[in-house]
Amino acid sequence: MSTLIFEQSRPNRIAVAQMASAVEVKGIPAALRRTTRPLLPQVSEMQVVRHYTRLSQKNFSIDTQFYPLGSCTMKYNPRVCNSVALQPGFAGRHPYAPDTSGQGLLASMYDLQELLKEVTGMKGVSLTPAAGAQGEFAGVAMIRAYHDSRNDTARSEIIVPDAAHGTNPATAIMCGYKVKEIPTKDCGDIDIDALKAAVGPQTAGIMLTNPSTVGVFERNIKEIAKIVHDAGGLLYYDGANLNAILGKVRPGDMGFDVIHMNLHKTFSTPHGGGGPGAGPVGVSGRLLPFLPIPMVTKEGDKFRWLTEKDRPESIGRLSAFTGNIGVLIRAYVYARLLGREGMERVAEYATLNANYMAAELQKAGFELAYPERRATHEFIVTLKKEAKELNATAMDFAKRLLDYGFHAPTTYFPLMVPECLLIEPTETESKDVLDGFVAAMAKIKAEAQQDSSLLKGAPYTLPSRRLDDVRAARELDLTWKAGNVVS
Amino acid sequence: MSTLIFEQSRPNRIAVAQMASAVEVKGIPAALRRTTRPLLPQVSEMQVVRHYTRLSQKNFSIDTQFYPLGSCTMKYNPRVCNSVALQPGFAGRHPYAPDTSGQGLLASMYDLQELLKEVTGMKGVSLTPAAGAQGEFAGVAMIRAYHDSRNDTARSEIIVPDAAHGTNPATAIMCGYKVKEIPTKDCGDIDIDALKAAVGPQTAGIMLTNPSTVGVFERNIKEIAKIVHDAGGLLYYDGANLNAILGKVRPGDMGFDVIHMNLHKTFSTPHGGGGPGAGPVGVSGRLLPFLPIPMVTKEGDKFRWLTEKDRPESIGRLSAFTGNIGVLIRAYVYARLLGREGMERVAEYATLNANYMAAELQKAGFELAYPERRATHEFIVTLKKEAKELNATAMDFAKRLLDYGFHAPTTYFPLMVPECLLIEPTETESKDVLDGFVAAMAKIKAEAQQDSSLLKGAPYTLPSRRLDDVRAARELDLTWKAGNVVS
Amino acid sequence: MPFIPHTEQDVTEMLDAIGVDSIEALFDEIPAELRVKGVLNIPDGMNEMAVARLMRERAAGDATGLNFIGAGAYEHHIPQAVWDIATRGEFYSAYTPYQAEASQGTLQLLYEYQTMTASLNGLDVSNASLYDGASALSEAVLMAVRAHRKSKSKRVLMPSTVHPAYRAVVRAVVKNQGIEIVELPYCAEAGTTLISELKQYEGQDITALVIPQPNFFGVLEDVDGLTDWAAANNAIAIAVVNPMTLSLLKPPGQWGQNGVDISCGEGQPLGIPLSSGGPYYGFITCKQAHVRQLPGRIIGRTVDLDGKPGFALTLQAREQHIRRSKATSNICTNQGLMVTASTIFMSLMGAEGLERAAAQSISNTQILADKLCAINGVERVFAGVNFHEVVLRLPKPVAGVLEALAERGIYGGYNMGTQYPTLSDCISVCATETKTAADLDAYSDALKAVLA
Amino acid sequence: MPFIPHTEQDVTEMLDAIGVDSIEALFDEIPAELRVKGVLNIPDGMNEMAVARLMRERAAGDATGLNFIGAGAYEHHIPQAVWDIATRGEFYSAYTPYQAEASQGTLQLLYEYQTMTASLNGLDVSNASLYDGASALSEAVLMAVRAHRKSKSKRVLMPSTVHPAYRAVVRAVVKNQGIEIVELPYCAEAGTTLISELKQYEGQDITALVIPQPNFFGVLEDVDGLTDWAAANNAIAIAVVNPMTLSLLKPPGQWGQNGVDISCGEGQPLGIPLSSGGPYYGFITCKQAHVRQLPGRIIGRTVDLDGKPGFALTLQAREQHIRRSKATSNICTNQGLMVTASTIFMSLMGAEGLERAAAQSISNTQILADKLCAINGVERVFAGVNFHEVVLRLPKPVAGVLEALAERGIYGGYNMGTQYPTLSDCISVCATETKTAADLDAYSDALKAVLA
Ligand SMILES: Cc1ncc(COP(=O)(O)O)c(C=O)c1O
Ligand SMILES: Cc1ncc(COP(=O)(O)O)c(C=O)c1O
Repeated sequence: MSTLIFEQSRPNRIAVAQMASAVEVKGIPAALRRTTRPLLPQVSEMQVVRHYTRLSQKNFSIDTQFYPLGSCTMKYNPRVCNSVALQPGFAGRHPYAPDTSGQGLLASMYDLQELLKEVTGMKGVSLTPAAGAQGEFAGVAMIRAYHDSRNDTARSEIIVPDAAHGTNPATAIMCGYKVKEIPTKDCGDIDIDALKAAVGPQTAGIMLTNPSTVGVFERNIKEIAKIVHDAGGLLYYDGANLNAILGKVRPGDMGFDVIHMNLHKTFSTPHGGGGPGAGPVGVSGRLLPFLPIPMVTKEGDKFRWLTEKDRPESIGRLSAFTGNIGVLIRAYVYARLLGREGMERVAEYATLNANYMAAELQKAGFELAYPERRATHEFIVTLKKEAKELNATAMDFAKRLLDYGFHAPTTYFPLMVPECLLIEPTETESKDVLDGFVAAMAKIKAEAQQDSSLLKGAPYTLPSRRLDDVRAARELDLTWKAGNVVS
Repeated sequence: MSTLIFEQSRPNRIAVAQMASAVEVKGIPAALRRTTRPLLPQVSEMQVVRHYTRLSQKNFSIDTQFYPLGSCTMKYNPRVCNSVALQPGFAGRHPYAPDTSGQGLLASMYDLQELLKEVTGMKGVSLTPAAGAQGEFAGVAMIRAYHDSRNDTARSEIIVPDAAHGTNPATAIMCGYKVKEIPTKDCGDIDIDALKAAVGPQTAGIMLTNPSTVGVFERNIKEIAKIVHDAGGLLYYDGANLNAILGKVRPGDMGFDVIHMNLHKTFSTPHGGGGPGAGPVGVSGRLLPFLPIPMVTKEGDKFRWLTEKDRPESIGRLSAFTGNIGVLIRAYVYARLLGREGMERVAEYATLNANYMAAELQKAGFELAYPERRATHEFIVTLKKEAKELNATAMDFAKRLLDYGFHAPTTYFPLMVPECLLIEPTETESKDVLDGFVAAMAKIKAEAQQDSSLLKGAPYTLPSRRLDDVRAARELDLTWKAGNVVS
Repeated sequence: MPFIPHTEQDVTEMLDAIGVDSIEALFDEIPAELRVKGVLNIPDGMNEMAVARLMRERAAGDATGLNFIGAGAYEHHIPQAVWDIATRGEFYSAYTPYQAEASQGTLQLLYEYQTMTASLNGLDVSNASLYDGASALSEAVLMAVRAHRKSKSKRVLMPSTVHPAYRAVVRAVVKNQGIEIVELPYCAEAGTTLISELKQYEGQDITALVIPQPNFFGVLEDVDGLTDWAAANNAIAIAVVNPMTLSLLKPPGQWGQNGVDISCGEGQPLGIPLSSGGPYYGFITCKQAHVRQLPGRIIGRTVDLDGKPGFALTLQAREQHIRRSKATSNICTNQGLMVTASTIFMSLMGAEGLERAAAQSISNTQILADKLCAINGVERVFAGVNFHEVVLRLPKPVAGVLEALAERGIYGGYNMGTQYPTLSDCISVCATETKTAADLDAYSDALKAVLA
Repeated sequence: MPFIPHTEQDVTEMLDAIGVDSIEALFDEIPAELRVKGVLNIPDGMNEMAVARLMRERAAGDATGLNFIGAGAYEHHIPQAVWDIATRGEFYSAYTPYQAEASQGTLQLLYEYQTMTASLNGLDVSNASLYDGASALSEAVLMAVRAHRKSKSKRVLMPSTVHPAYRAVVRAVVKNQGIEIVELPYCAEAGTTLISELKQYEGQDITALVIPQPNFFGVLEDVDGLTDWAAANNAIAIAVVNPMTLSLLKPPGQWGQNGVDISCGEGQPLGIPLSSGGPYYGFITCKQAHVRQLPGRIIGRTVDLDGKPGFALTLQAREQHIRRSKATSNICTNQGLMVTASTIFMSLMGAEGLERAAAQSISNTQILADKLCAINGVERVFAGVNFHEVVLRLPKPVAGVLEALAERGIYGGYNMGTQYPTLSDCISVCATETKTAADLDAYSDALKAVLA
């Protein structure tokens, strides 16, 4: 741990160059005034720069390490996307400034809507959701609005495969639905019989990721679509894995009624240590009226935001203003850099990388969770053998990988594959890096064979040794108080 | 060592997003064409970003560490100075674009000239020199031009104290002068008798730094000025240490005829791992005609560059265009942030920090080179005792300090103080940091008392252990050739 | 191929290793009839030079005026260091700190953020962000419903002085969970929520009361009275506040006798650019007792194997990736980078910096309002105490006036009529510390001209 | 106090430790009569917000036109990553890498730079930069004089096709060391330096011959012939080249039978913004035999105590801080950050990127020249082969035409008359890869209008 910024604070120190001149506050009754200052540090500008620069160096990131976090699509984030978004014309514009003062921005947002429609095969797109989960909320809320609009109000269930991301069931609940889980078969496809048994007049819809989170393409998607549609339900597409199929298959063509896209994955906007993302939603024709606002429309050669007035059946607003515009600009720039051909290649090389790594890891003696299947843009290694025979768990491998300079893959997700590593290399990594990762995995296994306690102690070379999660949750220490020292 | 960028290269890999579209080259005769490609890496954009981001992390810098390098004034470089300079209106402007297209820039350069005149007490300033040494060249060339203009051509010598920075004698030579060295007395002041003995009709001038590079203010400066002036010589002021006296004393008032300022020191423009700097020169009235071009003038409310035509007696041009404009903008922004009061405080707090450290180090048992004197903005510790008694040299202390997270002070300069550390904390460091450094020095001394071989092996925690300079010079390896592996 | 590093030789070797002939073969599990036919109707790729120029040209015409709009998004000075550091690759291109040991930078920063934010709100704990102020309020309402087990009504009282868009978002988010949002009228004279209006709900089962400060009119509410009312009536008190104003205003944790239970709001004023509406970030803080109902990520301090302190995500059992359908919220990706910037911002400004920015904004708005009210027919609408925003009545139709001002390079304010029919002749105006005396004059001159 | 972190308490404690009463007391060794009387006549400090706004307003009006000027500074596309990385604090705010172990980032980068630059020039070694192209040429001349021990004349032949400002700088720098610069005329028809003109110097003691490629007219010189002439006449051959063009042109190390001895030039085209003239950087490369005469810093690869490879400054015994008056040059601070950017630039572009940028620039300039020459009275001046710059004769006074073009938002070229009286009706024009077809049309339309 670095010294906390608070511990560097001294009374009455200020970063003068950042201060407005001091004026007296008039007119605010004493009863409404603050009497003690908040705990913000009193430090110089250089102290701040130094502290946070040094903290930054403690992170692994795409700009510094291979980061094959499955389901997260950690690909290169082009720097120009950032500089474009930070231009004063974009970054300095107030959300309620007149549309006439934002035609350049609105044109870009309109273009992005159109582009995403084409890429997904959907009929309409709203850019407003701030991340995947909010996109899911919008999507399921639209499913509900659709059924409600038809007075089909008995539909109370959303079907979710057991492999689904946690946001799927959580979202269904937020939309007032019950969740019905269906199992995934050993081959990685959904259990069609279970699905058939699950659907009925209570079915509002199903939420699917395809390729699914187990890293395979759901081959029976057409049949699934038919079963659900026949039962009167709608199909929701969780677009977290769109990177795998960009330019190859389109959710709209697979029969999905509504989708979200994680632009912070497929469209390479940075993850920023946890966000912001952008989770635009796309819909088929029948859900068009329900799209969340605002959306951009083009009238002649002018662009404007559509609001409640224009779209009375909309499920409404998901954020106070327009969603994560700055992220959407970055995604748009990325899309224009790629263009048609570039976009089609994304899926190809992401898939090539994943299948290559899967093949090489298998050769190195690791067990694939779905060895009979093609990997998509990601794949799963299960370390259940290593856990049992060597006492080396997925967690141990993950932590030891850090010592070798690789970020760990996603661990313990999806939940039904024991001791799993979900590995997603993305298309922007070179063969050398993949080879380096495979070699590290092999070396770690060899280490475990020698002495598995070595792995239990990992990592050794990072700013912290392995951290005690249990204690973190048991002895909650969520804010610094002068004097709260951990020992 | 990180893998070299060349070792990451693969045939025919390119960063497509950066490529102009390929067009055929027509009309250039084969005899003039290149036949084999230069050794530039073939890497992806992400590889470049990752490689150089990671390399950057291997540096100590002001933004990450205390960097008390004497004579170098490593103070905080405000980030806004950089962003201002990189604005398209400034950074995108061609040097030969019409002056009318650069009035904002020229206004700033004019203001900076005026401001530097005021701060130094000189009558005219030219901003063009690219660094201190080029400023010195300009200054001594002006001294020569002055004597020449008076047909006073027998003056062939420049006097330089032995404590002077190496650029001083090197510059004198470049201007065709001989160098006469005079000694520094034990108290740190110049040996006046030696000076008196040295001056004569052959004396073109003297180059002085005040405060000098031993970290004390030359108390006899008025007398020195008189001696040199009486002999017909001129006084050159090396402004590397201006930080110590900003707002307190002005070289012009001390009697100097010509000075340079290191804006990358006193005016906080970043050192950039070795440059660029800016070394504007200022002159007294009699040297005005000789200032190097270009300079900015104001005519009515318009600004323009002065050229050869305007200034026929100028010593001429030192760079193809205008000097380091981008650096000058940063210095100007810094000056405006500080303003009058801020500037006067620079010297005060730089001096306070130096004297405090000197006092604390002395208390910790270290020997000051000039214990009877006030420290200016820097001071010297001599480790000759430690070297002799503990076999712990200045170099050993320097390297071990790195392990404690502090950049080393300047070592072995000035040359005449044995085993010296020239320590310059600058005004932007807090007391805590200074205390931390003093504690580290004490700890290192204790380590040396225990076992001095520990120090010889330092550093231990950096990307490299101690590097073999001798081998570097003996077995020159200055460029990578496929296969040249060091072992 | 942009951003794809593969050479032909790499591809050949990789296909060999996999044992297929072509990349195409890797897609053989996708039913043929589903494959994209032909090519996508998407423009050709452009190089960075061309895209940058296109976007430079597009940005050049945008947002060229002086901004006097507030209404939930505030233009404050942002030190250059803030985004220089936040966009360093190590912050910018990292993921959520799941591998704690490889994310100590982000984690420590977030712990510092939680500390600052909790303290600013005068409450015990903070999460590590939500999407924006409106989504934070929605989550606060859901949280209150979860936390208040005894209340069965799921009725939440919502003053109409809360930002209209926030109310719209809350409606959109909670409507499917059987939660009833009851809107409270405001006092047309004072521009505040009157406690007397709450009388009718006394003795009823009210789950929560939302309390904005300052409210959407820029007016200060009687937060002590409202908070005490909530306590007296067994309702959870939810504050929705502008964090910049908390440098001067009593923090929600100290409102009334016992403080509010939950305080949330929009983080944008703390170092986040206006950006046409986002990305911003929502913050949410609460009393320790409610920590397990807090949605989103939370960072805790713990120790490593060597006993040295370090940081990790904690209380993950509340979150969707562990708890799935029983999670406190579906939020996963949050607004991490914004919080990164905001933490740097708060560190640079310190309490004094926030105070000064807020005080200057109050003063500038006051001066501007006085100037504008000196123009014939322009007048203040509400008698309440304003912070840095004020509602003014205009003698001419608002839309036309704002348009005419925009043509003069002044974005003059928010058109209140779009959300409050009774205020259809009103705008709300805000002048932060970024405005100089000359700017204020420019506005009043322009308005004079437009109204003449 | 801007950037000063001291609290009052700190100051008190520190003064106590020193044993003085006031900070003022620390200046007691300065003679009182020298102390600044009163206060400096300098404006009050401004906060960052105000300075940034002032400078934004100043920059807003600058450089708003399309640039078609070359003449030694070339507008090429610079990938965003270049300066994003170069301005990371660890590069930006570090000093010269004197402590090698704490500077491996900068040192390895410089070693990579040296490799790239030497290879681009086809020579053995490179230093780590000089101030700019003109200072590099000056140092090259001084170096030649030092290296060529046998030559006593100190006479250097300098084609007048070398950039006029470079020649001015060389004169200013070498004039006090008894070096004679002899200017060679150029062929008015071809725009090149004729070997026949050198005839008169054969058999004389010539220290060095400077050879520009492309020359200031954008024309390619007979570099093989000139280099061989130098070799045949025992003169050191010094190339002065544009490194961007070396992606396509034969490198100086391969000119003639044995290549030049020294090659130098301006690094600006490789990733450095135009910036009104600086900071740029000068590069200088040479044959291994001359390495000890090379001025400036040089980085070498070596090993550390564990035998692992690492980098350090080397051959410091040539430098002023060690060698003092016997140093190869007085240069100390160089242009490190520019070289940092340039190395990142070269890595991103690779050989192919440079080739394409150069080829597009040639093509654009060609197209533009054809368009302009289609206008009545506009014509090419020289018959030689152009690279990406061309001298054109205009039918109207040049200064007025350039001014009129500037008013139309076109910076139309360099006024040749300022340096070449016989070309007083000429401009030199350059259209790099940054220019689109529409830009070229915009220029020719504007010129048509101006000349009409
Ligand atoms: C499969 C899947 N679905 C949904 C999400 C949720 O997206 P977000 O984190 O943007 O809310 C994620 C990402 O974390 C995911 O991997
Ligand atoms: C005392 C002194 N004089 C002159 C110089 C030379 O300045 P520059 O490095 O800017 O050429 C320096 C700095 O290195 C110095 O410390």
